[in-house]
Amino acid sequence: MSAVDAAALTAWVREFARLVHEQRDALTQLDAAIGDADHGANLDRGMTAAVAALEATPSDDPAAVLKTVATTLIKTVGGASGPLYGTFFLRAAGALDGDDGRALATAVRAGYDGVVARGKAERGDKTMLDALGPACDALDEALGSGKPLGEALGAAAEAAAAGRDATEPLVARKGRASYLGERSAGHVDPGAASSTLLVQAAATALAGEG
Amino acid sequence: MSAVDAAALTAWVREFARLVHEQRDALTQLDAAIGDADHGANLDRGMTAAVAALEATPSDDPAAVLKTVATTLIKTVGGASGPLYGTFFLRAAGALDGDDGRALATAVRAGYDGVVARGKAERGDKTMLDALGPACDALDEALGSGKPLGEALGAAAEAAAAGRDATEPLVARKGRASYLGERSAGHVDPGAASSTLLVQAAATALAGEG
Amino acid sequence: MPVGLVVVSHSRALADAAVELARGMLPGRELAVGVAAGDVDGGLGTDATAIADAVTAADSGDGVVVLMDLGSAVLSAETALELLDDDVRERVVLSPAPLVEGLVGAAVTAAAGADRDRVATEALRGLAPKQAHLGGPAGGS
Amino acid sequence: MPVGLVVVSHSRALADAAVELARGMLPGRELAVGVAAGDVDGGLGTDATAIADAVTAADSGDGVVVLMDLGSAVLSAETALELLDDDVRERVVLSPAPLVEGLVGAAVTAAAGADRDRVATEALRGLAPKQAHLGGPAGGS
Ligand SMILES: Nc1ncnc2c1ncn2[C@@H]1O[C@H](COP(=O)(O)OP(=O)(O)O)[C@@H](O)[C@H]1O
Ligand SMILES: Nc1ncnc2c1ncn2[C@@H]1O[C@H](COP(=O)(O)OP(=O)(O)O)[C@@H](O)[C@H]1O
Ligand SMILES: [Mg+2]
Ligand SMILES: [Mg+2]
Ligand SMILES: [Mg+2]
Ligand SMILES: [Mg+2]
Repeated sequence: MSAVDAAALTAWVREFARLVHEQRDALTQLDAAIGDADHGANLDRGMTAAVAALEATPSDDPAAVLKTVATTLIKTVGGASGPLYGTFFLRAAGALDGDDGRALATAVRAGYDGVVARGKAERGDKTMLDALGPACDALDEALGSGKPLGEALGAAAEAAAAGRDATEPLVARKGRASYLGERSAGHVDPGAASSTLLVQAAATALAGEG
Repeated sequence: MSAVDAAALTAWVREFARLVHEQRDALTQLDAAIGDADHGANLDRGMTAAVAALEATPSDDPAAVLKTVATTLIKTVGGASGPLYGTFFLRAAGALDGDDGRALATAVRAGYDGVVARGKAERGDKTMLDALGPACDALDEALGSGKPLGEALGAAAEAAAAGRDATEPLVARKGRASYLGERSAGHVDPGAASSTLLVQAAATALAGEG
Repeated sequence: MPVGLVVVSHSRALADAAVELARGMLPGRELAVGVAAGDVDGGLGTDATAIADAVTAADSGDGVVVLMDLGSAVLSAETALELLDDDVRERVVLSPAPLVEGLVGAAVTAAAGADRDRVATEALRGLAPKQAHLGGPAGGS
Repeated sequence: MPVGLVVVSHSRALADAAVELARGMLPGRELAVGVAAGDVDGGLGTDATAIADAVTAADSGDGVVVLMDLGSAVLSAETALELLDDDVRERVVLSPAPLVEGLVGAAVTAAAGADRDRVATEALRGLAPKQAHLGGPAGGS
């Protein structure tokens, strides 16, 4: 049976980068409605750099892969999503212990907790937490009930997408969009949309692992 | 008997400008010790411009003379002494009513009150008030006891100089020098020094008037 | 017309950069922010006549909120009030808000069409998110 | 050695101008202020790795007080703490003070040789003179 090793994590990162690049304009459109119209550009720049960094210094150490992504995003994204996704990957790297689905779930949960600690947002504040949180819960639940990783990640991706869609009516209470107050309602949060891509990328790239 | 008219006030302003220019480096030295080493340069620039403005648009209206000095100082001084001396001349212009010594004293008192209102300092805070305040008091007192204007202005100039000297041991509580806290003690306040020149200029230029 | 905003600073570069930052919060939305900064020669300093001109230009009848850096910028802004016409003066608020954080709060609120008192209130709240995030005014690392 | 200071801003121009203003309060006195501002391309943004580098460079053993503008600058500064060595991190204070007014207060105090807690306290007091002059946080014109 194959494993959630450095190669698998690298594949996940590459798939996320591919999706972000593909959805770049859509993400930026979402940010134009309630932010400063740069989320797609920010994250595409960051993930392109992350893939380049992994190619420049490939590693067999799964934690090192995640750490490289973290520092690259922190350095290159510029906006709020830089330190937030950076913290996600940094904490995930620190928590990664093992190469099975459980280890991945633990790492991802630590990453999520890191975003909570960093951004001090709660679910319902119309942020990336609204997609990442349900995804972590679904992943834990599916693995806990004995589902294989591929299936569990599929459930996580569905939960993320549902959480993303559910941000539409919400009023933003964190980040730049919160300056809009009530006028932020009626639009999907860009960070929730990109986080959904992150989980979907895992479902695609890691389906056969762990 | 001659009067405190536009020509007399212009002579006062010119004499003040001359003294400031002469003492420019000394004033800047004082400011170097407890400020940012620009008071002489600030005020010399301002008073040179004020004299030039009076030459460019001479006026027979005494209040207009003071108003021109006010707006020129406000525009050209740059530092705290700009709005403060500007307010002094602006309020003096507004209060000037008549051309005798009493009218001058009333105008100067209004100017002083304007500096108090603008800067919200008190006597003893190590500012220009420590020279201007005693000068106003001495002027009022001397005129009140029937002294001629020349003598009264002489007394005012002496009071200003004494007030200036008395700022040396004080700790600054207003303006830039207040950032130094206790370390502002042991130096004469530059604004008290320049204010003393203002009163001395009046004693010289207006001695024979009113 | 939105409430006018004027930034008063000793430094032209500081004022311009603060305005650029505030505009960055509002892509695609128009926001006029007046600047009166630097002394007559472009050095560090303030000029009450320039402030009065900027306030007059920024006022479209709904008033102006003025943000200042510190020290003599405040004195100059107050002196500028004396130079204004009475009707304009009554519509001006000199805000004790922090320059940068207050400007961002004020700009976002003004762009949303709020009235002068609301804009001034939001300017004063400009520090709140940073303080809340870092654990209050007494907060540390 | 004085306490180190670092200015974190979305805008390089804003940070540089704020530092210039603070230095203007201290003619003739040396004061090193680190700047970590702008994104990698010089646009508006922050970079936690640059902040971590600036903090490390500013620390001479007596610690560092970091002033930030707002929003993601705060997130990046916090993220920078995670990138620092443990011993340096313990000496860093992320200040909720207003960027410009706090920097001036901190700079004057640091230049006078005060310790880190004192510098951080004075940063927080940076708004006090303006608020007192204009009549408190609720004050108007
Ligand atoms: N405090 C926070 N906690 C969690 N997520 C946040 C927070 N602040 C912002 N975000 C997320 O970041 C996204 C915006 O990212 P981006 O546009 O790249 O940054 P910026 O707002 O600085 O331009 C938002 O859509 C939101 O999901
Ligand atoms: N609030 C105040 N009230 C009265 N006088 C003040 C006040 N603040 C500063 N001053 C005076 O201004 C002088 C400094 O003027 P100047 O050096 O031209 O301005 P700056 O301090 O802006 O460089 C001080 O010496 C003091 O006498
Ligand atoms: Mg954005
Ligand atoms: Mg942005
Ligand atoms: Mg000075
Ligand atoms: Mg000066």
